[in-house]
Order: sequence, then structure tokens, then C-alpha cells
Amino acid sequence: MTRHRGRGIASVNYPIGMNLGGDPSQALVHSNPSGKFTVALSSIDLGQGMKSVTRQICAETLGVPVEDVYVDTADSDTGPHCMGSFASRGTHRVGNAVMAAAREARGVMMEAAAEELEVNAADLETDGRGNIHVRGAPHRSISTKDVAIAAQFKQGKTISGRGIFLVPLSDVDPETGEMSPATCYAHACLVAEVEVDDETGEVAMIRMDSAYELGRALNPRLVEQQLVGGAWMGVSHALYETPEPYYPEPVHGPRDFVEYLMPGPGDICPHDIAVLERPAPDGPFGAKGPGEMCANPVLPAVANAIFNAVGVRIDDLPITPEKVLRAIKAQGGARPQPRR
Amino acid sequence: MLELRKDLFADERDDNLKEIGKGTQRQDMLGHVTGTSPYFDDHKLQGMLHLKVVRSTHAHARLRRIDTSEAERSQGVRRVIRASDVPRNLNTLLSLINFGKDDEPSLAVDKVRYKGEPVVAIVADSPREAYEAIAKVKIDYEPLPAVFDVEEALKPGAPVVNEVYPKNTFTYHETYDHQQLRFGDADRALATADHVLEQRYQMSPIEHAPTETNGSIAAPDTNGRYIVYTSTQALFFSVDTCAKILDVPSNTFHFIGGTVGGGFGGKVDTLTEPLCILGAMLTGRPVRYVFGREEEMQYGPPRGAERIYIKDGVMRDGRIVARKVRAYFDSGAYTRLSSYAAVKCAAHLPGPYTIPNVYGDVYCVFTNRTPATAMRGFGVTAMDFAIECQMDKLAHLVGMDPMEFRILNAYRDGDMKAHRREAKNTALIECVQVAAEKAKWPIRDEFKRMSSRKDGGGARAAVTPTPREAHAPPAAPAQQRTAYDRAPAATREPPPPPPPPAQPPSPPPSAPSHGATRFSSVFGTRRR
Amino acid sequence: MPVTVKTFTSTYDAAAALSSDRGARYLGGGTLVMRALNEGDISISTIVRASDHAMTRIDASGSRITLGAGVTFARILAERELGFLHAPARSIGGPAVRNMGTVGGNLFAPVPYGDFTVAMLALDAVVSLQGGLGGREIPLDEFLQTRDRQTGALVLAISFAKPGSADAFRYRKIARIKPKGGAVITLAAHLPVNGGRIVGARVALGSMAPTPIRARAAERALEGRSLDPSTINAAATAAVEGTAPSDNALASAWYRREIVGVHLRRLLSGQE
Amino acid sequence: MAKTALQFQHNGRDVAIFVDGGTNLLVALRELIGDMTPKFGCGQGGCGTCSVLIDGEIHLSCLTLAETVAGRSVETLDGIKDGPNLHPLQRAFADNFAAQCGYCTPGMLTAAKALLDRNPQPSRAEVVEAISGNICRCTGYEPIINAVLAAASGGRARA
Repeated sequence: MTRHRGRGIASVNYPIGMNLGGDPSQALVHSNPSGKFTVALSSIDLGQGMKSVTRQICAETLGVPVEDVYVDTADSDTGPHCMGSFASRGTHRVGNAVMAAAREARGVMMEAAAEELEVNAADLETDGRGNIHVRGAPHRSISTKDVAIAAQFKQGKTISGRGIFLVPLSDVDPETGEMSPATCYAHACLVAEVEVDDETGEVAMIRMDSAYELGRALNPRLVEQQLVGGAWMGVSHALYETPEPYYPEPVHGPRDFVEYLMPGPGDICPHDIAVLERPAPDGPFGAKGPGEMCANPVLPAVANAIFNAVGVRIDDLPITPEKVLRAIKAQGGARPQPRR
Repeated sequence: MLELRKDLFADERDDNLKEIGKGTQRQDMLGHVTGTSPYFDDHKLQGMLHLKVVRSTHAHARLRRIDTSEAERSQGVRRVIRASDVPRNLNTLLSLINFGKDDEPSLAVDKVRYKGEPVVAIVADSPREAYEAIAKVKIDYEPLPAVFDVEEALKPGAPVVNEVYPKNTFTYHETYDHQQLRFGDADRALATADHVLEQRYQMSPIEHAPTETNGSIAAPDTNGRYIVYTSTQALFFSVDTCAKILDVPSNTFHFIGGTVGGGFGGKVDTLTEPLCILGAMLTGRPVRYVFGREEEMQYGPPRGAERIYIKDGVMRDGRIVARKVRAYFDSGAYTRLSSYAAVKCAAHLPGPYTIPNVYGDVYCVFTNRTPATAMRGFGVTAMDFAIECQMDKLAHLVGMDPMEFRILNAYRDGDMKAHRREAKNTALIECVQVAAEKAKWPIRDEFKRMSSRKDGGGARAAVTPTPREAHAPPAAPAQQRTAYDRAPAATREPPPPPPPPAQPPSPPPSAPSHGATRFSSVFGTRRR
Repeated sequence: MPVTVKTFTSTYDAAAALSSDRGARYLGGGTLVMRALNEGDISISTIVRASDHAMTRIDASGSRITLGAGVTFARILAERELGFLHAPARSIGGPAVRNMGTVGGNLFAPVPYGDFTVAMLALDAVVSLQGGLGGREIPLDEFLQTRDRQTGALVLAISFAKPGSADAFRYRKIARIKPKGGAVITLAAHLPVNGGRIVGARVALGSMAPTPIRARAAERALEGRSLDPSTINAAATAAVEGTAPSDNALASAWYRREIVGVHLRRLLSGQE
Repeated sequence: MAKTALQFQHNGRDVAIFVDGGTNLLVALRELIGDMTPKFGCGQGGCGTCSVLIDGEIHLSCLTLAETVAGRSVETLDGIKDGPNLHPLQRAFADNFAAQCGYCTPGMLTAAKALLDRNPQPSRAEVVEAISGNICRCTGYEPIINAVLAAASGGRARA
């Protein structure tokens, strides 16, 4: 028997956003004369879905279909300031800014609709399909297109809004480290199952089961993208990656994708994910941010699974076959722990 | 496969929204599958030149002489850019929010501090001609002793990597060589703990390896402005960094980006834009500066390595009573963003657990390697690795199931965290329970019944008396509290009311515009 | 100066161009030379090509097989007669690299590349060269030892005897990444059996020295014996003898030495 | 400066350009033809995002000397659509959320097309092999594999 299976777990939390300079982001929302909205940002979409999630936030807040919103980013002449796409801040910070801007634009839109329908704006509601009607009287209705036309050509109103979100900076106490580093936290727990070859030290991923709590999942498909891809990156960090394979000696650094190791499509394993949603009080519709924390529990869960499989602790990343093999040899062979 | 556990925390959520919660197609998907999403490099401008840099071949060396005369005469070369051509050739990224001292030149001046540091830039008609000119640049180096290990760098007599920080550590609060966290009396608790476990953990550097490498294209635009297509992750960060280095008003630039081929933190540092724009300024032509893959892997900033020592005290019943952490962030030759990672890391201690005595010292250390920067999980990933390996060992030590051990120690609503803020909106216990269920990992009923929303606070909300250390200054500065964090019960004024659920506060009326406000020398805007 | 491309119909002229110009490199599939150009290797000033069809010919009809130097790995995979070489051919790159990379170019590929050459070495292949002065054939073993001095010559083809039976030839590439990864080590064995005994054992290893090498001690342990567990163990134990692996980004020399015997044992005993 | 004339078929259309010696096909397509769908990811043959089909076979355009495609057919992602209609692979990639940053997507789709053109009903292992030369840093590959498999079975249903 040279191959041993083992399971390990890890649980983590992750702060959303940065405690730097107030970590602000801004957004502008405006309608064209036919009631189609543009969100102007300077925020970056690196693939995480910034454009898509802010589009949904804007549509929900305005009360219009998502197809009626387009997010334009990032142009320093048209998009207002944003700190940037990092620190799991996009959904939370930019989302809040877009929500504030959309709320302001919605206010104007409802005022304009009220004027057309000759009712009080407070009595109006949106149906999410492009219409505004009197609450309880759906037949007294006007389309957002007609409202936009009236606002532009008749009433002289701009259906637009500005938004900023800022968390006032918290000083750090030099002695105690007392501070407010973040306003909300995401959570996760992950179980990794591995198979370890005790003659070569090779570790193969067998499966992962996880639970991620990330506030409101604004778009479950985008969340799934982050969690699946992020867990893959966690496996990669745990077992493969380093630009300095002999750290701290700066030698034999990889120069290409053959030498820089990342798991290939033949190395991936099934990953069964549960998403928990405990809304953040200050998140846009309760959202936190799944972007960074998704990788974090994987690294220790894999290390702990290797211990369970062969009884060695590798506290030095990445956990290469060499490190596993050296440890197994040092303890005189694999010592499988009780199967979990 | 993804399952939404709508049964949990249902009372805290409104699930009847129209757009939120739907798996709507990405706005950019059609662009992606048709190859029409516009990345920075998809702009081809007439007469475009190509910029390549000459990189240091030494990890630490004095620059005795740089001779570019032959390179300047090389075929196709439009301009050789030297350090003296850079208007303000010293910067640090977070200087925009007044955190840290300028410590990094765009082109090395009298010393190189890591292998691969840019020394000279060549702007030529073609990449080939730029490479040919690079071979003709003669640099006379005087090699200096280099240091690559974070703990070696802290020893007396270690080579000074960066003269701005002569102790090889970033300076916190204008005084300290590290960021510390003190909560309770860890030493005393360790002395009475049933078991004490001290371990060392080492995180590797990690390369972001986005499929699109770092790069930018800069071109003279109408009316004296410059248009810049960029892969940056932070548009205005890059705009303002370039404005500072090139010493021109920020509205000189029209930056366009927003569609980036992966970043993961590796495109925050504004690596290519300043020299690319300078090339366009000096030649009057569009200039393209794109990293090759080897440059990206070896000289593009990685996630820095971290070395972490953890010493825990645990009781036989599984309660962790003390956690003492010493961590070293390997920042490489310059600060970039590692200074902030250390603060974020200190705030993250002791992980998502309620431990009454926590002690942390986190150092940002300079070594002669490629400067590190942010990466997915910045400041936290390595600490989570260390903490969670440690948790597994502690559970093993006291003979507890590792799931139950985590549930037992998990933080709950109302608990006091080590950075002295009340834990709220927690959900670690539920995550462990659901993961156990999914993985068919048996845990006992009493652990299945536990909840993040029950049994927190009370004694767990107390701030344990914390001994002052000899070097402590007379008084700690007043604490800025946000609307979202309640002050610890033991201190000062009553907490502000919590915000209503799912309603962000309205923006403050006079929010500072970027760069307009003076920030504290310690850590950004200070409001008392 | 832009690169000059010279295309010749005759291999003789191509070889003459190569040997007369220190900045000339022969363009095979492009995976080595084009990469070098992309990365700014200005020592290459001339690209030499040869359009002679002999360069891309496969002759697998008889007992001796000849592969033109320009034969791609994809073509080997399409050739049923060459089934025993499908494993080494498939271990090179992904589909695109296999459509481009050639048997001849692989002879020059440095560690961690050059896996196909390991297979060729185990088959006692002979390299046909066209030099500035004329053609010659040299054993692959000898060619590899002098590889750095062969850049002025043009490889025309590589030839070897077809293994007597399907299971006489075995090949395995140990890579961290699946299905396409750089080699930690590569192993190939040709074990012809005559009357139940191995006659003419050949074991070749990649990444155990600067170029592929023969594991002569392992060959001696196999020679004249039947392939039973004790023989296999003896060969596995001897595998590391005479090797000189280096540290690189994929693994350390220590690790390579530790596992070469394990993997040779598994290869010879048919274990995963 | 001496340039070499080069004619080939680009997505079914005859094109003629002049290239410098040593120019690779990726540069020729992007800078001289203006087809931005193949991307630069490494220039080393390691990432696959520059993949194109040459006479129907997948090649890395960054490692292809441009003049070697003289008289041949070069297909890029830009040619995969049928007029305004998405190719079934493009639809499947979208349906499966198989793109995040989108930078590897042109190469992935090209690799997948090279597979399905020869093997319309591949196994999962064959899909894995077909995309093995393409690096994706965002998705973890799973949705891409699923998309290719879905396109294969969906394509049969639609055919």
C-alpha cells in the first residue's frame, strides 16, 4: 500500500475592504431619453464580474430590468474615482456607491413619473419590468421610457444620481493594535480529501466539500465562478506555486508556464459547495465579497488532510512532493491517522 | 456544484427581490466569447514605438557608471531614458494617502536593490531594435552583499537594503519597526495553560500569473493630453501615481482600462505606465510597454513570502486561552503595499476565534528580492494557513475532533475581538456545521445545535486587562470609530446605534475628494 | 537589424548556410527558435529553413524506422505503425505544440524539455546529420554528449530498429501537472526478450543529467535476466547510479535521485 | 528595410501583407491584419491564448513564423461565428459561465473547436487533453470542460 487517503478541514473569516484612506468609491448613474441607464465607474473588471454585479445592483435599486442598465468602466474622463479592484471591496464598496447613485436617480425618475401621472411620488412603485404604477392600482401606469422622455423634453429634469461610499478611516493604536479594520466579514469552512503516495510524496486532490458565507449572493453564478476558481487557486497555492522554489535562496526561478506550476485540467477534483447568506448590515443588499477568501481555507485544509493521510506536518508552502517525501522518510514511513 | 442554503439566516434576508439573487448572464460574456472585449493591448496606434527596460543583473550593487552612448546610436532607437529623465524619480505607492515614505525610483539611481530592477529604458521602432540596443548598454556594477532572509535582514550588521529604512523594516507610527497587537496577557495565560504549542510556518512567494501580462500603451492626444490604455487594477491610483512621478497635473492624462486579463493583485503597482507615458512625452509618439512572461514571473511583484511563529496555550477541554504570533512579511527591496498587509494581518489575529489573550508582532521586512505586492487574500492567506494548521495540531493535542474544536472556539455575535471591536454578523459555526454535513463528517449533536447567534457576548465581550510594556508611550491616540463598529463595553462613550439592516448609510456630506485632504502621517485621514 | 529568413530546397544548401553563419539557426517547429526570438535573443540573425520533403518523411515499413527531422509529434500520433511511440509523442506539450514540435528539434530541447529524445535514446537511435562538409550518422548517445557543438549541423533524420514486441518498449514521463506538464523525470526502457531473457536492455532517463542519458547500471541489472520482481528491484536500485541531476524549478536533484528508482520499478512492473 | 510579401487566407478571406523577417503570426494577425482575437500571453508557447487553426489544425501563432502560412488557411476566433450567429461552442461557453477575465477564452474556444471538428463526441478526458495547452487562471477549468462537453452534445441535438 503506497497510496493513502486523508481528509482535513480549515475554517476562516475574511475582512471586506481596506482600512486605508477611507477606501472610497464613487458612481454616477444617468438615463438616456428612452429610459435606458448608464452606470459610469472607474472601477476595474478583472474577470471578477464588477460590471455585471453593479449592473444588477443598479437595476434592482432603480426598479428596472437589468437589460435597461449598462455599466461603462473604466475611463478617467467619465468615471468618478474608485480606489481600485482589490481587497474584496468591489461588490461592497462599489456596489454601495452604485446603490446610492441609483437611489438618487430613482428619486428623480419617480418625481417625474408622479408629475405625469398626477399623483404623489410616494404612492408610486416600480414593477421591475420597465413600468411605474400607483401602488395598488397597476392600471395607473407609465413606462420608464415615457418618464424619461417627459423628464428630458417636458419637465427639464435629469434622471441621474451620484453615489459615494466611504468608511471613515480608523486609526490604529500603535500599542494595542486597536482599530476598526473592516465593517463586515465573510466566512468559510472547507474539507479537502487527498491521496498521498508515500514513495514519491505526490499529493492528488480527491474532492472538496465547502461552505462559504458571503452575505447576500447577489448573483449565484458569479459567486460560483469565484468559489470554484478561487478554490482551484487555493489548491495551486497549497501544492504547486512558487516563483522562488528554493526560497529564500533566489535561484531557479520559473520563467514560463512549464516551470511555474499550476494544476492543469487533469488535476482538478469535484468540489461541492454550499453558500450561506447572512446579510451584512452595510452591504449592498447585504452582500460582502467572495473574491479573495475563497482560496484561503484550501491551503490549510490540504495540509491537514496530508497529515491525516500519512502523518506528516508540512508547515512550509508549497507542499511539494519533495517536502512530503522528506518528512515521511524522517519519520520512518507513512503513519496514516484515523480515517475521518 | 453549488447549493444555496436559503434555510439559514432566512430571517435576516429579503429573498423577494427582482434582480438580486438571480444568476443573470455577465454583461461582458458576449464580448469574451467573441474575442471582442477590449484589453489595453488591443489598441494599435499608428507609428507606435516599443519600450523595453534594461534590468539589473545583480541583487544588490552600486551603479558605478552607465554608458548608453552606443545604445543611443543603435538602429531604430528613438530615445534612451535614464534615471535623470524621470521628473520625480522617487515614490511609494501609498504616498497618495500619505502612508510611508517615498522609497522607490522608477529607474535606479546609484544603487540596484534587486535583480531585475529597471535601470535604463529604451524606446525603439521595434521590439527587436530595443533588444539590440539593450545589449549595447554598458553598466558597471559594484556588487554589494545581499540579504534574502527576513530574519537575517533584522540582525545587526545585515546589509542595508533600502537607505530610506535603514533597519530593513518599515516604520509604523513614525516610531515602531513593526505593528503590534496586544489584547489581554498572553504570557500569563501561556504559563497556566494545560498545553503550549509553538510552531513555525513559511508561506512561499506566489506569482499572480494573469494570462495577460502587465502593460500599457501611451500616446500623445489632442490638446496636450496623453491617452493611456492600461491593465491597471486601480485606475485613479495609476493616474495619480503617474501625475506625481511625471510631475504634471493629473488631468493631463486620459486613462482607459476596465477590461483586464486577470490581476489577482499583480496589476496594482503601476509598473509600466510612468515610463510608457514618459516615452510618449519624450518622443511625441505612441509607446507600448508590455511585460514578457519571464519579466512578469520574475520581476513583476509576487505575493510576498511570510514567516510566521505561533505559540498557543490550550486547556484540556479544548479552550484556547492564549495565542502569541510573530510574523515577518518579506517586502522585497521596496515597500509597495506590504506595509498595509502587516496592519491587515495584525487586525486578523487570532483568526475567527474568541481567545481572551492575544499578542501579535507583525514586521514588514526589506530584502534584496523583487518587491512584493498585494495578492488575493493579502495579509491574510498565509496567516490563515498558519492558524488553521495550528488549529489542527491543537485539536490533535487535546484529542478533539477538529470540526468540534473549531466550533468550540469560534467567535460569536457579541464576542470581543482582539482588535477591540465587537464581533457581529458572524457565521463561522454555521459554515463548519454545513461543511461537516456536506462532507458527511460526523459531529456530535451538541455541536450541531450551537449557533453564531447564541451564547456570545457576556464574559466573552470583556477586554482582559492588558499589561503595558516598558516602551509604551504615555497615551494611546483617540480611536476613530466607524458607524459600523461598536466600541468595547469597557471604554469611553456609548456605542452609536447599529445601522438598519441592508441599508447603507447616506454618504457623508463633505466626503474628501481624492488627494484633497491632508492625511495623518500614521494612517490616512485622521478624524477625532 | 531584422532577422533574415533563408529557405532552401536542398538540405545541403541549408546545412551550408547554417555552418557558415554563427547567427543562423534552423527553424524546425518554431517552439525553440521563435520563442528565443520573441524573448529578445539577438544572437539569432538568420533563420534557415529547408523545404526538402525528405525532412518530413516517415519510413515505418520495414524493421528499421526512419523519422525525418521535421516530423511532428502529431504525425507520429496519426501513424498506427508507430503505436509504441504514441506515449512519448503524447507527452510533449498540448495539441498545438504537438502539431508544431518536431522530432529533430526535440534533440536540442534543454531540460525540462526533450522527452521524446529519451524514448529515442532507449531505442539506440542514430542521428543523420548534414554538415557543411557532408553527411554522417552518429549514435544519439554520442550526439547528445556533443550537442552544444552540433548547432552548425543540420539534423536530417533519426532512425532506429522497431521493437520486437509491443511491450518491449515502455515509456513514462513524471510530471507535476496533468495532462501537460514539464518533466520531473522521464523514463524509457527497451527490453527485448529472447528465450525468456532480456537481451540488449536499454534504459534511458531524462532530467537526470544535462541531456538524456542511459542508465547503464540498471541496464546491467536487467541484461540476461527475466523480468521478475527481483530483477526489477535490482534495476530500480541501480537506476540512480551514474546520474547527475540538477536542481531546477520543477524539482531538486535530491528528489530526482530519490524517485528515479521508484518510477523505474513501477514502469517495469506495470504499476501506475 | 526589406519586407517579405505574404498571402494567405484569413477566416476564408484572401489577405496580403508585408512582414519583416522573423515576424511571428500573432504579430502579423494583430498588427498587420487587425484581428485582435488571438492574444499575447507569453510568447513562449506556454499559455495557448494565441492559438489559431492553420489548415484546420491548432497552432500557436506566437511560435509560428508568419511566412510559413503562405498560401494556407488561418482561422481565428473572429472566424468562428456563422455570420451574426454564435458558434455552438460560444453559446456553450456563455451558458456555462466558462469565462471570467476572458483573456484565455479565444485560445480555449479555438482549442475546443479543433477538438470538436475532428471528434464531435469527445469524452471528458479528451476534452481535458484538448485544452491542456491553454492556461486559465480564473475558472479552475471545470466550467470550460463542461462547456465543451455541452457544446458537443448540444451540437448533436441541433444538427
